[in-house]
Amino acid sequence: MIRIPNIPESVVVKHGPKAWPLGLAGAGLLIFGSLLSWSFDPQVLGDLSISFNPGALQIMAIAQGLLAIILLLADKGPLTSLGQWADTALALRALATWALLFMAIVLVAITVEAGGLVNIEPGGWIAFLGAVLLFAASRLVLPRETRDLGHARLPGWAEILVIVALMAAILFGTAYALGLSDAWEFVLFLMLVTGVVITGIRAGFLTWLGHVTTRHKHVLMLAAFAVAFLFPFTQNGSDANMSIASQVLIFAAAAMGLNIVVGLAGLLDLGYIAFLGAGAYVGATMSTSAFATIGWKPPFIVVMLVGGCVSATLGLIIGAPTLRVSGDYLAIVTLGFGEIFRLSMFNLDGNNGPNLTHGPNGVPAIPDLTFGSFNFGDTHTLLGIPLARFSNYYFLLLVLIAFIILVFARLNNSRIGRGWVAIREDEKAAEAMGVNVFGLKILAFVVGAFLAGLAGTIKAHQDVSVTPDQYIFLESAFLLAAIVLGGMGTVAGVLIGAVILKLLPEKLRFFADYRLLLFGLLLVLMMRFRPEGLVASRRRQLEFHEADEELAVRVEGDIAEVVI
Amino acid sequence: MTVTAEAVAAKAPAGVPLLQAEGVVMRFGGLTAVNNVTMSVSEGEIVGLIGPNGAGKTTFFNCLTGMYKPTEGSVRLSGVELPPKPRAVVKAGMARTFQNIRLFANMTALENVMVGRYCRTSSGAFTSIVHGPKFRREEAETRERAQELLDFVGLGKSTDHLARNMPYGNQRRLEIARALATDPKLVLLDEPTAGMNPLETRQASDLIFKIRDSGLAVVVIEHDMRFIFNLCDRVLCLVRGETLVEGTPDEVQSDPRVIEAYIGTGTDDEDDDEAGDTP
Amino acid sequence: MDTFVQQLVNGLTLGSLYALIAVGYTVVYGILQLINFAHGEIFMIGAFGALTTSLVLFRGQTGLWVLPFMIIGAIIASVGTAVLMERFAYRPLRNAPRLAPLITAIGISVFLQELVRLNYNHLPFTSWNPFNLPDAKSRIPFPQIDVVTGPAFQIGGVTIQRSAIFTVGALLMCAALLWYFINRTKTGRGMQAVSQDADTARLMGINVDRIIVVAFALGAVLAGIAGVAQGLQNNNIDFRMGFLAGLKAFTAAVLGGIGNIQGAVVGGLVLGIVEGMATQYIPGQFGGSPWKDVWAFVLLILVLVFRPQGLLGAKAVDRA
Amino acid sequence: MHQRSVLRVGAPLIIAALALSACGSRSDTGSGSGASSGNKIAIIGVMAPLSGDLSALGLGIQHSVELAVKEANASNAIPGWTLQVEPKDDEGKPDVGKNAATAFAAEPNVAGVVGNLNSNVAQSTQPVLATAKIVQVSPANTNPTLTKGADFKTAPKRTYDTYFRTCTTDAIQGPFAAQYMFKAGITKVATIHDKKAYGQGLVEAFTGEFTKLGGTIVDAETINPDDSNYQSVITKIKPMSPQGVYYGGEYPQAGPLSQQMKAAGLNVPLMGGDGIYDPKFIVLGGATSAGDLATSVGAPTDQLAAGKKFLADYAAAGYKDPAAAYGAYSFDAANSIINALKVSLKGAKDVASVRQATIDALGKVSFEGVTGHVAFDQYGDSTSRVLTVYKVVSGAWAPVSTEAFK
Repeated sequence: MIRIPNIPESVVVKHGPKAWPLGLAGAGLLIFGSLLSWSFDPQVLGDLSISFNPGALQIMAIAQGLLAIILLLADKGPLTSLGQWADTALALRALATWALLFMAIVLVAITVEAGGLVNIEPGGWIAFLGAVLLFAASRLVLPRETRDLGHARLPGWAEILVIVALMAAILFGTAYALGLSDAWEFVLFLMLVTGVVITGIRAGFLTWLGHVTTRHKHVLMLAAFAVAFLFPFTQNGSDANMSIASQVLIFAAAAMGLNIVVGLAGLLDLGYIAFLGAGAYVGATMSTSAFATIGWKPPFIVVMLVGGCVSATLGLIIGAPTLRVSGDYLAIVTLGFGEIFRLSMFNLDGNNGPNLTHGPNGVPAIPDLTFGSFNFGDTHTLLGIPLARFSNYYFLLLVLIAFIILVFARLNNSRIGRGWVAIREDEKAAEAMGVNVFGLKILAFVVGAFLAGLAGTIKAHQDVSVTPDQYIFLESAFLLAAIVLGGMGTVAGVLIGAVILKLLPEKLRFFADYRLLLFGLLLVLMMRFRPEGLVASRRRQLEFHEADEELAVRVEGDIAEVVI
Repeated sequence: MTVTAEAVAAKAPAGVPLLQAEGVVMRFGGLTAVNNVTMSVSEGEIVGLIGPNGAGKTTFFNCLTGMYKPTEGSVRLSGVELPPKPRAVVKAGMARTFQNIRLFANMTALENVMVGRYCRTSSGAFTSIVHGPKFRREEAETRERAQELLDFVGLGKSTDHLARNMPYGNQRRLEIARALATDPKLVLLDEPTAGMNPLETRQASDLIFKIRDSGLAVVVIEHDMRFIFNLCDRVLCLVRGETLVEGTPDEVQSDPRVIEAYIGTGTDDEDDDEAGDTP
Repeated sequence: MDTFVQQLVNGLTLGSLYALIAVGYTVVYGILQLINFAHGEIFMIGAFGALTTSLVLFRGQTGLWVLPFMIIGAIIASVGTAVLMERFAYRPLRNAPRLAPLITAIGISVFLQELVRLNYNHLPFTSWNPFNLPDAKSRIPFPQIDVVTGPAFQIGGVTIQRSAIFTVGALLMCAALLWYFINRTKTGRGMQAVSQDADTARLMGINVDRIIVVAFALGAVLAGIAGVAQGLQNNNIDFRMGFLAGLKAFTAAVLGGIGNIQGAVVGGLVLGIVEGMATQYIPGQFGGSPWKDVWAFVLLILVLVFRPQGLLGAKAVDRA
Repeated sequence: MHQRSVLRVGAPLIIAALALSACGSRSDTGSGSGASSGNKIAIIGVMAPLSGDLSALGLGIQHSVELAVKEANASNAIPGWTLQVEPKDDEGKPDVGKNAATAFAAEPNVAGVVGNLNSNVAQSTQPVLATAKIVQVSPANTNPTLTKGADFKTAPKRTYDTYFRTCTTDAIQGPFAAQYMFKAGITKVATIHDKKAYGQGLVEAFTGEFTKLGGTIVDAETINPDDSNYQSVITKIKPMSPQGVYYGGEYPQAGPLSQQMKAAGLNVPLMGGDGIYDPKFIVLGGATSAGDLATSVGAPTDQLAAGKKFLADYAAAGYKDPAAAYGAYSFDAANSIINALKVSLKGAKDVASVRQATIDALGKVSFEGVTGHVAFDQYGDSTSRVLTVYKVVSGAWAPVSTEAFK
């Protein structure tokens, strides 16, 4: 987030009254400019060259302008009833900053893509000027006292409607973003979303939303799953995005399992990918692939359970040293186990040890799953929309994720979850209070490993082949990063982290080579500035900010661990 | 209102003291921190443990509660020998507080006490996930009991406060509530009034009496002589890891050796043995 | 017998390398109780520093006199990286929960690898490469030095490579200098004081921040020398070389007793010999070089579980 | 192109989405203008590692395909059609490769795909493209199971009829090397491989032929490709005093292995397959690599007239990255697809409807490529059996003999 120093008080007082008209003018210009043509070149950025027929980016700019007008009118004008709840001044500042940034990048994009500043038509300049004016105005608006949003209530049906609308927006936003093939458009769309979200945070809308969602937790859950369920139907039979989406789900499932170990029990596991790998190898070697090495071919549901149990057994073995070692040492032990797993899979090829895994070549040609007459490889048509291979796996994985979330949330809100928190807080005291420290740690490993094993068996079929180099240390680090980035111990955080880490590289191909570099940098910066992650569990946030008394007081009201 | 456990373990045979520590020796390398200390506590008794800094009081506590494995000697509760494992000790009916408060700082008061119920509940992972009948029953019981204990120690209104945000005195009370949540027959309090003002100290002694009155035995480590002599039925004075005197408050108070120990050794040991808490 | 001696020599050479790197883990751990997971990358950067020195200043020269310059180049690169890393990544996290520095270390590790891989031979987003440095995306040959990398010595049936002599010699010299530094200099004694009790040392007027920087730098010096040694021995370096070497060196440090400098040296040598012997003497399907890393990690886990204080450590370790 | 479908479903549900529908239709008209002179578009996809440590090879593949397509468009090879190249990065990873393949499968204009570089990536992309009936020609996969199935030695069975390759498999190179070594008077050989399909396959094929000829394999070892120090393996081999070492694997390991072998006093030639036939091998192997041997498929590119022309054209096209090891094969792979499209696209109204015809036509192509004669057998493997042995002479690979494998 860019911080812009505040304008001196005297200037604000002197020019404050001008802010409102100036802001309206800016927003108006932004909208008007966006209706005009931005670029002479119709080839770039999805054609922005036709006046009064705005392209996608222009619509985004108009949306920002409209939002700014709403905020201005809430500050002074017909919408003041809204203004007494929302912190319009702060929101406007955020919005204006991002709008300005948005327009600046648009101009850069046109310049770069079309080759030269000359390609920008007056419309582009007008919109940019509007953004500048809006920005200037926003710096002059004075913040006001607002009422506590905890008391802001709408009728129940309206609140539910808000949740549904929000979920629908997420659904179509995601589908739209995935459909963008141009990296500039994608980045600009992300900027729009970020800008709007930050505006929402500043306005207090998200706080209010937090209250609303706690009031209607089940609606939120249902809506979220409905959205996830509906997603394949927006793809119109194309499997390209579903392939990515199903990978995100597998990654998220594994990350969620790891979150039990790291986020809840507070044990750092650097070899977690081995559990996913164990499941995948079980799935592969017990499949009907010609390369499978195990003769027993039970129904898939049995294979899943076997995979889960094999993983859980490994988890038990890896967890056993927790009796003796803890902290960093444990992390290294798990790292060692991860390497042992990978090397063993690499070596068990008949040359060095029994032939179980075909060594580095892995087990390829794993057939698609079939449940009865339902073959996951086929395209099925539902409601007139064809759903191809990856959509089928997507639905299966969605069920798995739902199950994992259930396990995660329920364990967290039980006696066991309290035990884990106690261990994280003060292991010695927890033990002195009769908490079964060792047992709970082992349990975390076993449950986490079991869930990853389940995901692994599906991954084997979804991926068609299983090879040892899919289960290297870097993958464990990625899983961990998803948790760290999203927020330890929260479900939403992990989902967001998984989406960011798996989706962005696919969409931002021009970063391809710098991806890992940025990933490393991101980890360092996150630990430095926001160690609790984007969606922080309240308690985790406190743990990472031991000295922050203010935060502790602020958080006290809603500590009752809302995991969603 | 009662805080006693509902028949946690079989009642001790008549005549056998509740807690019996015999010949407890604790050596760290060449240093003998506790040397052949014997102590017994009967039901409903409040026993004080005094001694100058570094006398081995907290180390002795750690030996009793299984945090340390005594080099020699045995600890029996209701006649049953306790293994040197904190969890087993708590389960058998002995709970403690810490000299420097060790609450779960980022949990609320209620959650802290609920953790204390851990060893008296047994819902496993499965029933927790499916919200089986056992889970629901135990969860409701745990919550109810925890609230009851908060009321008992006078924190009924701080249920949802974070432990780290609570005032010092209340943290001490919360720690006691957490210990009581394990349904003990005996609680060990390590300097429950350290750093308290006279008013808080009086409230603390009221609370200890209240605990005793509900049928529990209490062992207290304290520096505040007046507090201890008012409170205790019996006092044990440790000096350099050994028992110097044992007797009624009056006896101990008037024993010249105790006075000498306090005056004579007051300066040579600055560190209390809490530092050795995590070896 | 010849084979046994030969594997012993191989093991000692490998072990010396591990030992040189392991000292870095141990010194930092002794003072900060921090596992500097990114130390392996310091070793890698050292090797690249030496390579750069040789290519930029002495391209084509193979005389022995180049070697000291290469070592100096390696040390400058590795120490510079280590000090920057301490200052900007670890220092702000001094009081954070222990998870934070460990994740930071993973981040640094990935970052440094990628930085070398992508930007070794040009500045970011440009193709400016004035010294015509090679592309670091795959293995790069390491410069050969006449006396140090010539044909091997043959003693009976045992082959002793010149680079092996260099590696073992470097370890001996470094160990001696390190001993002198720790026990005979003011800074060294300051380090000992800080590792005993940082707060007390601070009260005694010791600049703890400076000591920590010195610890990082000290580890980096040895890692830089190890980088040169590995380059001379394997004849090639790549941006990935730090990960496995770092992990093995950490194993060595734990094996010897982390926090204990003699332990790191002994641990390194033991680990190297175990690897050599495991390749030769573990019979059946689970023997041979494919499994030697597995045995090394099994050894690590066994040591951590059954003797967490390591071979030479006396104090029980309980770090949460 | 997805955004339109999104909106078709979404519009009834969210009024706001109406606004987006405008841009949905606009961008479609926009992209149509990319084609010139009313020709229809057929896309040839490229799947290769375009980033990461294998990107040098991957970019060579991409540019060689681009060159082939550029030449085809220039000569109007398929009347009424314009070919386009669409590269997608597989990062050398199976799951990323699968995403790329799925994206190709979703595009109706994709006529064929050149790729992948790595056999294990191809294992993941094969079924995806096969389901969509898109032909795939790999310039670099040498794993026999890709074409002949799990029991390729005993019961070969075509796995996916959409999959072809222009390079040869390990089953030919290994015996060819064995024959050469045996003829050169080397009868005691130690083998080492990196356990990957390529290396292991080479060594197995080599061993079979070599022992059949009467030679002895004195020791068989494996290494871990992540390692860079092979001292322990060399120590095991040396007492067996082999006259040569056959290595199955690639140059990043083979170069240092050669150097370390010689430094340890094992002064015998190291021989390998086309995986080590790369200038980098010599750079890594140092001066002592002189005398090391490698086999490679086809006659030397710079000796065939067509090969010389390819290299000259490639240089003239001014691509930033060199053609690298698989450039020539990729060029031939692209041309084999183009040749097949010449047959199948004739009179076709769109690409998607003639995919089966393209598969059939590709099986029958036969032309002189830059690596020699290009044609495929019933499994989809290249029929080219001409191989060349190269030797390191004064710091460069020099061809010593070119023969057809019998």
